[in-house]
Amino acid sequence: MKKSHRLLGLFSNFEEATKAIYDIRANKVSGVSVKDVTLISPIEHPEVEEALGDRGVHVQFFTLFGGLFGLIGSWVWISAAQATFLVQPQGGKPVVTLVTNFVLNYEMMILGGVLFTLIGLLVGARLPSRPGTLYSEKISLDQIGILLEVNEPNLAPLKSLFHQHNVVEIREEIIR
Amino acid sequence: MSSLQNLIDNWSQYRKGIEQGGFHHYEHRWGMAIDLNACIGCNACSTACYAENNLAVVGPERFAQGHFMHWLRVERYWDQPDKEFPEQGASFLPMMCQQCGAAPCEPVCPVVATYHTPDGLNAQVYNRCIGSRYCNNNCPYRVRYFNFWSYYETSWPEPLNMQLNPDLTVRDKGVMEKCTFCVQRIRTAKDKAKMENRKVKDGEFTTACAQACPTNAIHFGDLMDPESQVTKLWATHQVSRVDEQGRPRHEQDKKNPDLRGYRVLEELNTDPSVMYLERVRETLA
Amino acid sequence: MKDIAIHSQEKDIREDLPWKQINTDILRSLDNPRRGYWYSIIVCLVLLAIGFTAEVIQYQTGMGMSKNHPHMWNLYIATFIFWIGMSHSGTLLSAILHIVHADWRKPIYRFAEAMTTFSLMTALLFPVIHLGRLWNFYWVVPYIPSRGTWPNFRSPLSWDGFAIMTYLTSSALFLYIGMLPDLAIARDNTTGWRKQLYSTLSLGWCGNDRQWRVFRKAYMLMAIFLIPLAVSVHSIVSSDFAMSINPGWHVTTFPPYFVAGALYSGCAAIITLFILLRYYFRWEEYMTLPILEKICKLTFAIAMMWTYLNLVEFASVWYGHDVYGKEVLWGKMTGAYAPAFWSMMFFGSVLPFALAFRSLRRHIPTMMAVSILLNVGMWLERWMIVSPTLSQSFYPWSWDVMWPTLTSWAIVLGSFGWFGLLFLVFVKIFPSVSMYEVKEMVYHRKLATEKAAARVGGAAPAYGAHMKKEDAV
Amino acid sequence: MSGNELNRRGFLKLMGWSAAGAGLAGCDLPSTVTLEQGKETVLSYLSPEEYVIPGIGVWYASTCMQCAAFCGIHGRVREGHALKLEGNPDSPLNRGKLCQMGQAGIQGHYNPDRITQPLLRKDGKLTPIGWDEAWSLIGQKISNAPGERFAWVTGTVSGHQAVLLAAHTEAMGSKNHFAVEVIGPHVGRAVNQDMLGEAMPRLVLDKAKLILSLGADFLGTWVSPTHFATEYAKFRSGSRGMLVQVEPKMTLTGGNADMWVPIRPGTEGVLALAIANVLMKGGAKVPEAAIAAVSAYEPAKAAEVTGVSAERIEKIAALLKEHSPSLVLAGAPVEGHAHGYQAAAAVQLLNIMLGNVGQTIVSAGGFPFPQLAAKSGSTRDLIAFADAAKNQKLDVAFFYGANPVYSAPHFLALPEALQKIPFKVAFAQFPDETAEAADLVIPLASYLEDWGTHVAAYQPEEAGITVQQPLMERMYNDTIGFGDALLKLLKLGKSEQYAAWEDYYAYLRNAVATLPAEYKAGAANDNAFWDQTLQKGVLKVAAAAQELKPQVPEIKLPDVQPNEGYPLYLVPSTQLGLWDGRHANLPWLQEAPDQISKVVWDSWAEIHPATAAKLGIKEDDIIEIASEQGSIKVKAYLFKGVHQDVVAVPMGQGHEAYGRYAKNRGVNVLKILDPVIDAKTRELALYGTRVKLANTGKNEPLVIEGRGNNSQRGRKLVVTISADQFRKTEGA
Repeated sequence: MKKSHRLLGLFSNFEEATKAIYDIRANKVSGVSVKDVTLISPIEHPEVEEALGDRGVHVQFFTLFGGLFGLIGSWVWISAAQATFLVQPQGGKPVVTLVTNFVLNYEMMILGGVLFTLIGLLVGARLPSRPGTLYSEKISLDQIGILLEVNEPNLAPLKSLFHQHNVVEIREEIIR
Repeated sequence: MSSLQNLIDNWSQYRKGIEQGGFHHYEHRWGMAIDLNACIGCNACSTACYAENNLAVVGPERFAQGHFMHWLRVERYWDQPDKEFPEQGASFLPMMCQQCGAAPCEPVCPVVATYHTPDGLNAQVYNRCIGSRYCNNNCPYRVRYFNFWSYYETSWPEPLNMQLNPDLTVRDKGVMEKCTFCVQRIRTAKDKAKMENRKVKDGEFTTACAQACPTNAIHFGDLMDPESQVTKLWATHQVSRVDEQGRPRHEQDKKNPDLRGYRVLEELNTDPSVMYLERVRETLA
Repeated sequence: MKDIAIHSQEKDIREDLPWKQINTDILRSLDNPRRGYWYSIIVCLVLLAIGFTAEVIQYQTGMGMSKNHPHMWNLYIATFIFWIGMSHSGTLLSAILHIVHADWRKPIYRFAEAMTTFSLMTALLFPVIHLGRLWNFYWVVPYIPSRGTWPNFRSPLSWDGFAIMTYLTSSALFLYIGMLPDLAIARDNTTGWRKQLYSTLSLGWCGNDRQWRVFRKAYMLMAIFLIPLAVSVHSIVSSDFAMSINPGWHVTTFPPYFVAGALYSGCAAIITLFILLRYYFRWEEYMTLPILEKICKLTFAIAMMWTYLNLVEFASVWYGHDVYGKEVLWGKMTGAYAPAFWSMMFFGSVLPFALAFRSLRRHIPTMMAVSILLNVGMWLERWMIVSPTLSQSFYPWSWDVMWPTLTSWAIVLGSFGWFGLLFLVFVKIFPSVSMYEVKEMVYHRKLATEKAAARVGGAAPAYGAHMKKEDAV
Repeated sequence: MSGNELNRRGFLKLMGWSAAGAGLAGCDLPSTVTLEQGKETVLSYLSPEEYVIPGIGVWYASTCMQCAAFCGIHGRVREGHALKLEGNPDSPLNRGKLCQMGQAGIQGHYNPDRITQPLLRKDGKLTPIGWDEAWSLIGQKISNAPGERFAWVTGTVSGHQAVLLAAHTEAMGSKNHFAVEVIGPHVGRAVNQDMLGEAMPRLVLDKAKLILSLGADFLGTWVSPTHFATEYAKFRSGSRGMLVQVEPKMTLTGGNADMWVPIRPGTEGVLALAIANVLMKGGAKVPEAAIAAVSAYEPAKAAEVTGVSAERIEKIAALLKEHSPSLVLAGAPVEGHAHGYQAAAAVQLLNIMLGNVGQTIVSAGGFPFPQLAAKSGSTRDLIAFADAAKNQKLDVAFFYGANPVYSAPHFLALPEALQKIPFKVAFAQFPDETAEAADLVIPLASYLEDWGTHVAAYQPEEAGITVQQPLMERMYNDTIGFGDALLKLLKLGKSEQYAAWEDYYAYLRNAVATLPAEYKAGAANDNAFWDQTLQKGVLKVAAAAQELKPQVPEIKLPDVQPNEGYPLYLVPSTQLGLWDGRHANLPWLQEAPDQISKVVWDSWAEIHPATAAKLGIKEDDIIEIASEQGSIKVKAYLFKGVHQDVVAVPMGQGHEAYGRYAKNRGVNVLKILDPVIDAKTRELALYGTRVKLANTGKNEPLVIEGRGNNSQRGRKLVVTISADQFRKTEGA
């Protein structure tokens, strides 16, 4: 069922922000679950993210695929190319020179891996996107934001929860 | 897809290296035998090569830089450094592209401008050459020559250019070139043989150098033709490119070590198509 | 004694560095560097102009301008290897240090990676410049052929093509991705066209937990890929030589030897640029002496590794009964190239001992000089790999000593101009110190010290020490 | 362009004739060319000749004129261009082979510096004029010149040119025909004539078991190099003859010797006598006349004089004794001294003592057409001409095929002498020094554009007349063949009997047609015979075999006088390439490394390292070589292949004219020769010059091929085995 409001609390104290999330997790506010929480932070923040609980990442599968694709694809491509481009076996070497081809396959594996990792990143992180209207420069400076989508009734209790954890600023908007 | 099919079909063939006799089935295998007992170092061969193959005359300044173009050079060594006089004369060695069976120059070319022809020659494709010069670096005999300049601008002032052999090109700057065993003569002979539908006969043509050589030191012919003079010479001196299994043969395999046949820098396993016969000198007090 | 005591507690970076200041300090590099910066730009432009002119002349008249038989390769290829080498530290070190969580990397890895990318772009020029018919260089690229002609996949030169393109792509991506959060910061703190630029480049990064999580993983994966890649790239470059049959080139130790050399010159270059940036942008706060010391120590270690591999190479030639190889080695040591060879040995193996002395390590001007000399030595090394072998290969008749011509020197100089220009423009447009990671560094170190303090009974402050009171409104 | 069109047509017409005479000796694809087609009469050129097929090379036989050996050649012609010269297999001289000078002949033909029109000296400058003017001028000049004040100065001439030339000289009422040739066995011919009764007996190299050559560079520059090279191959195969070379400077032949012995110049005769002495002790019979001379030279004494150790001398004698028949040759170093004749005689004596005469030296037989035989050039004629000019004995001089101004040493003061000849005409192909000095220059066709017949001075087993036919249409319409020029001159001279022939071609056809029947075996008619002759390129003539009757003159050798002021001997060495300088304008030969020193595009002075060390000379130092006659500055080349008392400088460079490739390059060593002349033959003693060296302190690197290394550095490049092993495995 669709939420009506989007709420962003800015904290400059990381411990407090973490506590706030733990409170949400503990259902201090009815109807607001930790799953709705989006943490926005200026730096990588493993210890705060712990509070959000386990959220999966799937980049590595892209990488794996990319690597394999590069490896096998290039092997087929190069060998087939050699087989069709029949200048004679040079220097007494075979037409299809596996040993040397492997060098190239190795490179192509890495290239594939890297490129697909990039794709994985873009897909997984939903990039490119827009920061959103609630986004504040302060976040890229030194404040942590907690973003939630809630319904009218849960708004007030949530704010008060934020205030308990001395929030610096609260921004909100109505989703339509 | 078709190429993939091709790959699968001929897999075993395409995996044959020279050790397994190679993928290629030769039509001819042009080769030479050069008798250093007969060679007098007179340089006729080299000049004949200039005349036949449109070799550029570079002039003293560029010659000094090493930018000369003689595909066939007659080297002259002094072998008695300790003696007060060179009492046994000089050692002359006509050195041209050895048309190696396992040529180090071939695999290193990034664009396959140098490759192995069905005649067993190392062909140099001027049009394809981009001048990376890797081939020359990898040639142990240093018999490849690079066009450092646009020689045609200076080497054949009118009307000298009228002498240029129309059967082959004049090379421009930036490409590698080398002895071709007078491939244009080979072509003509093969075409002629084809017209008269027969095989090319031994001695019906020869390279410019061999033709000029006053002492017949240079013999040219088809090593695939059992009747050819060259084949016989190779056989007599127990030098051969490959053994029964088609694997490269080495000098060590000579049964009679007294025989004069050898190939220069053979230990590098380049399998040259040119056999030299050792120089001979009296042993005098 | 006393000062040592002080030094011993000296930190890599001030831990009470306010985050706001970090932003402003770093972002300052985008608008007002010292005058020295502009002088450097001019120098680079001049060099580039010289090199370009030389190249035009060479293009018109032919390779005779720069080479002679039997020296089919010389300065260009040597310089090519040199630049490839330069490219090696940046990304490779940054990747390794990232994996092992060595956080002192954070203030310096960005420009190091930039260095990688640009020196690669410089290196790429040389194989092309050195072609006899460079207007056909694209024939090496395996584009779908119209006449069934492919490049020669057997040729180490075409491996170079593959390897370098891969490396360039990957390290450029690594650099870019690592920069995303900073681009976002830049976006939030600029106006006008710059804001446009940064918001496009930052792909609308907002730093939510999903982005950070994926980012962390992807970045790590790339780092993992980059390490073998970097190693493979220089091994492949080394195979241009190792795969040939020439005495002095056909050496099994070449791949590791090249890699070591690469790391070496790379680290030296990092020191140079470190000092330059520190000066250009007044970044004493970030590019601190302790970090410089760390790089110096690393460089020293690698220098010793390089020296060792050198000795191994000589030894293996010495013990093997390879006449040709021995002759080349002996020629190097005693022949026409001896001066170059011995100064390479000096700069490469003796000079680095300067890095072993603390007082020298901390003396900026000395380090500047040393780092540059080290790279001179490494350049000589490359030259000593290429030329002596060619001058004394298998065939005595074609032995010849070759000295580079003015043209080739000019083009080599030009390449330095080109690299310098690219790098300087980069540091002016992009934050060349990673702001977000410096923040992390400061933050985590702070926490660490607090923990330590707490253990000895100090009271932890009420709120995040990373911010001054007045910032909290 | 249209002009060229006409040339092409003209060319086809010409070829029409010669192919109507089927002058072609073969072609790339003979299936497209048959004699039948050739036999047809000339066609209208609206329909081109069928045998001129674009892209198909056709071979025509002709004669090489690069030196006086007159080898037979085949020229490849395609689309009307001569492209490549090869040896003519039918020629008994070179048997299908061709030396590098022959190969380079084509560059003389296409040379960018050829003279393309008549030139007249107007106020000091040679300026183009028309033919009519030229001929009328010649006509008037020679008509009012008294016969004996007219002279021809030529190189070696033979065949029908020689006939016409003689005719013209005679018609002029003159006896002055100076044939100038620097390189050649001038003295040797005289010696042979006196001792064997034949100037040019035939040498049977392959029959000899040992060749002792005293400076005779028979592989390089002696008599008929290509011929001897082919013979040498036989000599070295099978049981493999031994080659011992004794000379002051290593020649190409020396480079191939089994034993190379350096000797003090001018003492070769002594060596010969010493060897004879040893042989005599060994019981060999010595002709009366020589006994005194022979017994005068004990090996020990000879050793002092020659610098060749007594052991060596005895060794050589022993070898000669073991290996019979042998062959002893005397080359330029032997002849080139005031006592050259005596020395050469001493050498010939050895042959007589060893019984080689009749074995390895046999009669060439009398040539059936003496009027065609070669008039071999000599340096005596050069001197004679210089004197004649100096003493104002000449009003008109015609030059052809010789370059006396370049060849004449300073002491002959030829340039000044020439000033005293009022009217000098050069029949020349190139603006060489002599042409530059002439008042009128008649532009000649190249030998590949001209008709002619030639008879080599040295005739091999089957004597023959080699025929020269044009390989292609003239490059320049305003050039004239030498034969045509001679005819024209004769006609100017109102010699009626020549009016019959419109051109030299017609004259030649007639001459060949009028040959005695026995030569025309197998030919249906004169035309057919003409066809055969052109096709073969050589006309075999049976030479009446004779017996050589050796006789020995009295031999007296002077003692060598040391010369304090000028301690060293100058050896003006010769080279298969630039020859006496006539080929310096051929780029291929300039760029072809000297066989021994591998220097290109330059002159150099070969000095023994020991001597150089004494004089403080290093390689590439520019040194001054001074004789009493003058000095030259030349780069030093340290070389162990010269005697310590010798400095050797090759002939050929140092031209002051002669086109872009030759001009101002190197030095002309001939200029500083001392006025030493062989007492008996009046030949210039080329090797008799004494010099001193001074280091100028400057140096400049010589351009040397393979400067990198002269040693094999332990690589297995050229392997040498012993002759015994060779005989064991391959000996016949």
